[in-house]
Amino acid sequence: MLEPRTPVLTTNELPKSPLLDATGVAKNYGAVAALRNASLSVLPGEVHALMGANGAGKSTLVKILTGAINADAGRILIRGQLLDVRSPAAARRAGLLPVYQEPSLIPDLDVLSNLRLTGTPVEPFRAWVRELGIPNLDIRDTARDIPLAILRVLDLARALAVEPDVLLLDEMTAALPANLAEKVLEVVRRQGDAGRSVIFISHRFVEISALCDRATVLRDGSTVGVVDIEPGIEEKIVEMMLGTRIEKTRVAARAANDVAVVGGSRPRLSVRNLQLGTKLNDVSFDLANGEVVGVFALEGQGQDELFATLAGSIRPTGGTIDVDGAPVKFSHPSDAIQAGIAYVPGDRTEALAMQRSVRENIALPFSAGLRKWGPIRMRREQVVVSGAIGRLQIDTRAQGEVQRLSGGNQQKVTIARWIAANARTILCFDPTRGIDVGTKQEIYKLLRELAGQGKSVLFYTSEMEEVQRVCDRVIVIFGGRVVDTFPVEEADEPALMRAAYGLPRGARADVGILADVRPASDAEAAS
Amino acid sequence: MTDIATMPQPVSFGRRIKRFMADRPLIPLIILLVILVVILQILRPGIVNERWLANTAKFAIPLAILAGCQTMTMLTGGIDLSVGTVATMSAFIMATQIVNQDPAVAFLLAMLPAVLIGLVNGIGVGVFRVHPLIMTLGTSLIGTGFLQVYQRTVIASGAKIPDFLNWLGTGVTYGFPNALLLFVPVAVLIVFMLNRTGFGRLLYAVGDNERAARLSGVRYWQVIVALYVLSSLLAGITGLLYIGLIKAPSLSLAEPLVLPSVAAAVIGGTSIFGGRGGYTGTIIGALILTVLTTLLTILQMPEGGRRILFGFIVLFVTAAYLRIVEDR
Amino acid sequence: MSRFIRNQGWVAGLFALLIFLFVTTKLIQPGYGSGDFGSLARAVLPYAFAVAAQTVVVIAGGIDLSVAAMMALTSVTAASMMNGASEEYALFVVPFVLVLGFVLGALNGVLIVVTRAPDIVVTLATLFVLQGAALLVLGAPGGAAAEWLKASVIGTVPIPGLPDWADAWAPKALVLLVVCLCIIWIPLRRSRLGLSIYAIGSNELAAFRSGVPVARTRIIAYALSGLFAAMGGLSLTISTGIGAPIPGPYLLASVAAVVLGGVALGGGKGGLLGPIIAVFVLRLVRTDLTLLAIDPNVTAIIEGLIMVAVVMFGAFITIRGRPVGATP
Amino acid sequence: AGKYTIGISNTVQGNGWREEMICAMKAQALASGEVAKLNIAHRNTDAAGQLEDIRNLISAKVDAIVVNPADPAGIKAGLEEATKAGIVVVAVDQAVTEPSAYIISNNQEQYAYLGAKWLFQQMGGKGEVFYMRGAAGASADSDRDKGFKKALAEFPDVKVAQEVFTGWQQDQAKQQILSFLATGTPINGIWTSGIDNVIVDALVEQQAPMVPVVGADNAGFVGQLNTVKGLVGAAVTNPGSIGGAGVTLALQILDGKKPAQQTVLVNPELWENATDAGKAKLKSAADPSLSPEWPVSISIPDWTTYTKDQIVACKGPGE
Ligand SMILES: Nc1ncnc2c1ncn2[C@@H]1O[C@H](COP(=O)(O)OP(=O)(O)OP(=O)(O)O)[C@@H](O)[C@H]1O
Ligand SMILES: Nc1ncnc2c1ncn2[C@@H]1O[C@H](COP(=O)(O)OP(=O)(O)OP(=O)(O)O)[C@@H](O)[C@H]1O
Ligand SMILES: [Mg+2]
Ligand SMILES: [Mg+2]
Repeated sequence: MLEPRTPVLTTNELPKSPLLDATGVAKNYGAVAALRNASLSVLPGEVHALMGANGAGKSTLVKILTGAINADAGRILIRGQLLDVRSPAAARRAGLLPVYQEPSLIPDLDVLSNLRLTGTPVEPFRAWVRELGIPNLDIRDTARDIPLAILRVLDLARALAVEPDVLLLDEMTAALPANLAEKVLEVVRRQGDAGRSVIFISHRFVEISALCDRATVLRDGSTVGVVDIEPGIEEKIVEMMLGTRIEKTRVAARAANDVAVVGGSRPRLSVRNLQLGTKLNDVSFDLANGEVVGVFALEGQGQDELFATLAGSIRPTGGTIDVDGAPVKFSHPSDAIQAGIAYVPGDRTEALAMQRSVRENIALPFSAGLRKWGPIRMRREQVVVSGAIGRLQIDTRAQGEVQRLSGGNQQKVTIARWIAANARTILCFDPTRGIDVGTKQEIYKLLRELAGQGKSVLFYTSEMEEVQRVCDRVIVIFGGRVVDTFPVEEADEPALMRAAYGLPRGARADVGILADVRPASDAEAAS
Repeated sequence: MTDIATMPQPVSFGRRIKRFMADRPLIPLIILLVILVVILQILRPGIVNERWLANTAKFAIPLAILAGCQTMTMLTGGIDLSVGTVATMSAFIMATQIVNQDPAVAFLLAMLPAVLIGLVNGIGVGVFRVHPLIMTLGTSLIGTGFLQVYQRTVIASGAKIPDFLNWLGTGVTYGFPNALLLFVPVAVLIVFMLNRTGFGRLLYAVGDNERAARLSGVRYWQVIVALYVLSSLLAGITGLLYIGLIKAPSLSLAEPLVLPSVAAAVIGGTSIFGGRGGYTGTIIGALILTVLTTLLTILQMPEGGRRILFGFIVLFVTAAYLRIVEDR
Repeated sequence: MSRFIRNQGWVAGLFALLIFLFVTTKLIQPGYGSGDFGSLARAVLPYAFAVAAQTVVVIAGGIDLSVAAMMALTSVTAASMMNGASEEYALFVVPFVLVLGFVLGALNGVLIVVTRAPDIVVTLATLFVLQGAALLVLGAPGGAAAEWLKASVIGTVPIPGLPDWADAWAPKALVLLVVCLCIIWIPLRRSRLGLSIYAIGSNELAAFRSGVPVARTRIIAYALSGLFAAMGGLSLTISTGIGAPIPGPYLLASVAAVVLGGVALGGGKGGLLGPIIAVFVLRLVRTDLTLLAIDPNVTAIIEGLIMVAVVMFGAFITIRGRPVGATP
Repeated sequence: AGKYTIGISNTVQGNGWREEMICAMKAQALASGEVAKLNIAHRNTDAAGQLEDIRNLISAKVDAIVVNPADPAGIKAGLEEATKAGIVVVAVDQAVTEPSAYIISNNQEQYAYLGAKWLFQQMGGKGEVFYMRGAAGASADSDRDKGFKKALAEFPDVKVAQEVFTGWQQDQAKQQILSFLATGTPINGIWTSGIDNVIVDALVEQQAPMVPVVGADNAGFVGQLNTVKGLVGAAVTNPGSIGGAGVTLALQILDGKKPAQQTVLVNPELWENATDAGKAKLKSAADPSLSPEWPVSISIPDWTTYTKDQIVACKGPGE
C-alpha cells in the first residue's frame, strides 16, 4: 500500500504563508472556559494534527473555525484575509469543511436528500464512498438506519465531494473498525498530497505518526506548542498534552492458570450456538470469572448484535446463554443486569441522559427496579458516585448536564455507571472511543483491576493494540461466527487481521499503513 | 488529567445577578409574579388584601395540581390531556352518588374512572407506544361520552355537594384557604418525589433518553403506567376539590383548566420534550396565570383587547424568564 | 418494495381503511351517492386546511396551537370585508386574506425565533391574540361572502373526456382542495426549502451544522402554516357565508389527524397525504355514525375508541415489524 | 309505532340547558307516538360542522330536521338543501335566515330586556350593575346584549360597572365574581346570562352585601331565590323544553297542519321574589330534584305533552 510518509514540511522551512491562521481564540460557557487562548496555523497541503486531552478544547476550536459556535475572542485569517464565520454555511463558502465528532447527517432524510440539502454533488460523493471502502451504499437509505461507523464515513465523503481547502476531521476514526479507518487514512493523506490542508484530531498516535506533518497541542483551552511529527516525538506530545509525564503502565495479561484460580472452574458466561437471524450464526465462547476476553472484528460482522443480545437488548433466535452454569433468557436489559451483566454501548448518545447531571447518570441503575422507586439514600449515592468519578477522573466542571461534557468525558460516564453499580460482568463495546492517552491507560488498568477482583469483561475494540494491552484471550468474529480464538501471546496483528478477513491462518492479509508504521512508533506502549 | 479549576475572572455585577438567578430559576419567576401583583394593585388600589389572596389561592390550587399532572407527564416527554375529563368525571360522580350512597362508597366510585383512565392511558403509552397526546385525547373523548351516558341515569336523583368538599373548596381558616390542607402535602409529595425518589429520577431519565434508561435496566412501561395512574388520581382528587369550590356539577366542569394547566407547567420551565423541569416552577406558573386572569377581569376594555393582552403577557413572561435563566 | 412499505405503508393502510369505510357507508345507506360524496368533500375542506397547516409545522419540529384561532380571524376578516361589497371586491379580498395569514403565521415564527420560547407557549399566546383580534373584527357571527365564492364549492367540475357520472364524483370542493394543496406542497416537497423544513424537524443541530438557515426555515414553516390556515378560514366563510369569531374545533382535530396520518409529533417524518386521508376517514366515520343514528353520547365514545385503536394498531405493527437490532 | 324519522342537530354539548333540550326532544318524540326513530347529531362544533351534520342527516333521509342553529345565517345553505330534498326544517331556540325553515324560538332579546328592566327598577333606576355576559362572539349572546342595552337606554342613571364574558362556564364566572368582589367596587345589581347559582354562592361565601341578581330559571338558582336569606332576585324563563316544542311543530307540519306563520316566538316570563305573588310562583316552580343546571320549566303548555318522568328519563323512541 502506501509508503510510510516522510514529513515534507517542517516548522523551520515555512515555504508558504499559512492557509488558515487562528490566534487568541477563547470561548466561555458560563463559568467553564472551553478555550482560553488557542492558536492554530495550517499550511497549504499540510495534514495538521490537533492534539489534547479530553476536554482540552479541540472540538470547540473546530466548531468555532467552522461557524457552528461563535468565539468570545480571537482572530481567524484564511489566506491572509480576516474571516468572520458566523454560520456553517459561511464557513463552507470560505472552503472550510468539518466532519464533527457527532454524525451530522439529518437522521430522517435519506442520503440523497442529505446531499441535496448541503448542495453536495452526487457523483463525486459516490466515488468517494467507494474509495472509502463502502462498495454498496444505497443512497435512498434513511440516515437513521445506517450504522454509526458508516455514517461517519458518509460524513467524510460528503465533505470531500465539495473539494474543500481545509478539511477538519474531529475524531473521524474513533468509531471506525480497522478496515474503514485504514481507508480514511489513505484518503486523507492523498488529500494532503493534492495540496489541500487537513486538520486531523485523533487520540491514536499511530494515526498521527502515519499521517500528519505537524501537530498543535492544546492543554486546558490554550495552545501549548506546535511540533513537527518525527519518530520519537510522541512522548513529548504526551507531556505537552497532560502537563506531566504519565506513569508507565504496561498492563500485562495474566497467565491462563491465574484465571482459573480466581474464577473457579465454571465459566461466568457461556454462550453456545447463539443465533440471531442472519446476523449471528452459531456463536460459541466462554468468559471466565476474572477474565478479559477481547472481541475483534471488522465493521458489521455481527459484533454489535452479539453485544446487544448478551445485554438483553435483543432476543436471540437460537442458542443458549448460561450464566454461572445456569441457563438464562433475557427479554429486557434489566434481566441481564439482574444477572450481573452490564453493557456499555459504543454510542454514548445511546447510554446517556444528556440533559441530566453526571451524578444522575451514574446513579441511574440504582433506581431502575420497581423496588428501588422509593426515597433515595442521597449520602450513600454521593459516596458511590464520587468514587466512580474519581476512579475514571471525569472532568466534572460542567457537571450540571452531561451534554456539556467533552466527548471523552461523556464516554467515561458510561463506564463509571457500572463501576458504581459494581457489576460482575461488563460488556464493553469500544469503551476507549475518543478517550485520550492518559485516560486510556487508566481504563486499561481499571479493566485489569476488575478482572483481578474476579469480575469478567467482554471487550470489543477497533484498535488492535488494545487487544494485546488488556485481554487474556481474543475471539475474532467474521460473518456472524467466531472464526478463531487466540491466547493473547499469539494475537499479533497480522494474525488478527487475517482472521478478521476470514482468511485461514498463515495467509497474508492486507494490513496496510498502520502495520507498516507500527514497529517504529508504538507510542502509547512506550510512554 | 485536566485540573478541576474554574476560571477566576472578574465578573460584572449584572452578570453575577444573572448567574445567581440562573442557578435559582424560581427567583425570577417569583419576581415576575410580584410585578403582576403590583400592577394589579396600581390599577385597583386596595384589591390586594387578605380576601383576595385567599381567593387567588383557591383558584390557583386546582390549576396547580392539574399542572402537576402535566409537569410529571411532560418530564417523560408526554402530556395528559385527559385530566380535565377525569376531574369532571370524579366531581360529577361524587356529586350525584353522594345523594344516596355512603360518602366512602361515593368517593371510591368517584375515583374509579380516574384509575381506569389512568391505567388505559398508561398501557396505551407505555406498552403500545401510542403518542400520549392522542392517547389522552382519545380517552378523554371516551370518558366524556361515558359521562354523558351516565348523566342520563342520574338526572332524576339530582346532585349534592358534600359539606366536607364545600368546606375544603371554599372555606377559609385564619385567612388561609382550607384547600391548602390538601395542596401543601400534595405539593411537598410531588417535589420530594421528583427530586429524591427513584421513581422521580426515572421520570427524568425516561423523558431524556428512553434507550439509555432501558440499557440501565429501566422497564419503560412500568414507569409510564405508574405515572399515568398517578396523574389521573391527582386529577380525580382535583375534581373533588374543584366541585367543592364551584358547587355546580356540570359536564364540562374542569375542561377549561386543561390548556392553562399545560401553560402553567411550560411557563414554570418544564420542557414539553421531556427531561427538564420541576414542580416548584409550575406552582408559580399557576399563580401567574390566576393573577393574570384577575388582572384582565377588572380591566375595562373590550373582550377582544383583553384576550390580546393576555396572549402578549403570557408570551412576555415566558420570554423574559427564559432570557434571565439561560446562561448564554 | 420494502422501502415503499416502510415509507408509505401507513398511508396505504389508511387509504385502505378509507375505502373500507366507503364500502361500509354504501352498505349502511345504499342510496349514498355522488351528492353525498360532495357533502363529505365540503365538510372535509376546513379540516383539511387546518391539518395541512398543522402538518407543516409539526414536520418542522414544532406545533401550532393557533391554527383554529387563525382560521377564525381570517374568516371574520374575509366575511366583514365582503359584507355589502361588490362581487368583484372579493377578487381582492381572497389574496388579501391569504397574505394576512401568511404574514401572521410568519409572525408566529419570528416570535418563536426571537423569544426562544417553546413553540407551544408562543402559539398558545398567539391563540389568544388572534382570538382577541377576531372578536375586535366581528363581535358576533356576521358578515357575508361573495356569491361566486360560495358557488366555488358547490357542484361538480366537468372534467373533459370523462362521462357525466364520473364528473359527478369530482365535487368542486375536492378539486379546490387538491389544487390548493398541490400548488404549494408539491414544489415545496421538491425544493431545498422543503428539505430544510424536514431537516430542522429531524435534528436541529445537525441541520444547522449542515448549513441550513434554521431560523429562516422555521419562520417560513410557520408562514406556510398561516397560509394554509387562511385557506381554512376562507373555506369556512365560503361554506357558511359568514364569519364567526369563536374558533371551531379545528385545533385538536388537526393534531389528531396529523398523528393518525403518520406524521411524528417531534418532527422530520411524514407527509401531507397521510393527514389528509386521515381527515377523510374521520369525517366519514362521523357520517356513518349519523347514518346509523347512533346515540349521540355513544358517538363520542366511538370516535375516541377509533382514534386510539388506529394509532395503537399502527404502533403495534411498528413494534412487531421492526428489523432486528433497530432502536427499541 | 311511529312513522317518521326526525333528525336533530345541536352544536353545544355538556351544558345543562342543551342537555335538557335534547331530553325534551326525545321525550316529546316518544310521547307523540308518531316518531319511529330519532337521529341525533349532538356535539361541540361550529356552523361549518353543523352544515356537515345537516348534510349527513339529509343523506340519512330523515323526514324532518330540528336544529338549534350555531348561527342564524351560517347554516342557510344546508337548510335550503334540506328543504329541496323535501325535508321539513324547524329551528329552535334561535332564528335562522333561511326563509323555508320554520322557527320556534325563545326570544333572546326579550329575555335580556325583561330581566334587565326588572333589575334596574329594583335598583331604583340608578346605580352600578355588574354585567356578566355569555360567550364572546356567540349569536345568542349578542342578541341578549341588544335586549340589555335597550333596557339600559331606558334607565340613564344606571351604569355598567364592569362587563365580563363568562363563556357560559361556571368556574370562570365564579372566579370573575370573586375577583370583582375583591376590588371592593360598590355595585347595586348583577345581571347574568344564565350562569347564576355560582354568583349567589360567591356572594354568600364572601359575606358580601346582597344585591339583586337576575339569572335564568335554572333549578339551582330558583332554589336559591326561595331559600337564601336576603337575596332579592329574578329568574327569567328560558325553557330548554323548546326542543320538545320544535319536535311537535315538525310533526304538525309533517301531518299537514302548517302553522299560520313561519315563526313562533315563545316569550319569556319573569319570576321574582320581591313580591308575594312572585314568591308563590317561584315556590311552585322550584324543583330540587332536578340537576341545578337544568331549567325548571321542563314543559311548555300547548307545545309539549310528555310527563316529567319522561323528560327526566331522557329516552327517545326505541330506546
Ligand atoms: N455547551 C457547553 N456548555 C458547557 N461547557 C461546555 C460546552 N461544550 C463544551 N464544554 C466544555 O468545554 C471544554 C472543552 O470541550 P471540547 O468538547 O472542546 O473538548 P475536546 O478537546 O474536544 O475533548 P474530547 O477529546 O473529549 O472530545 C470541556 O470542559 C467541556 O465540558
Ligand atoms: N441508591 C443508591 N445509591 C448509591 N449506591 C447504590 C444505591 N443503590 C445501590 N447502590 C450501590 O449499587 C451496588 C448494588 O447495590 P444493590 O442494593 O442493588 O445490591 P443488591 O445485590 O440488590 O443488594 P440487596 O439484595 O441487598 O438489595 C452497591 O455497590 C451499592 O452500593
Ligand atoms: Mg471533542
Ligand atoms: Mg438489591
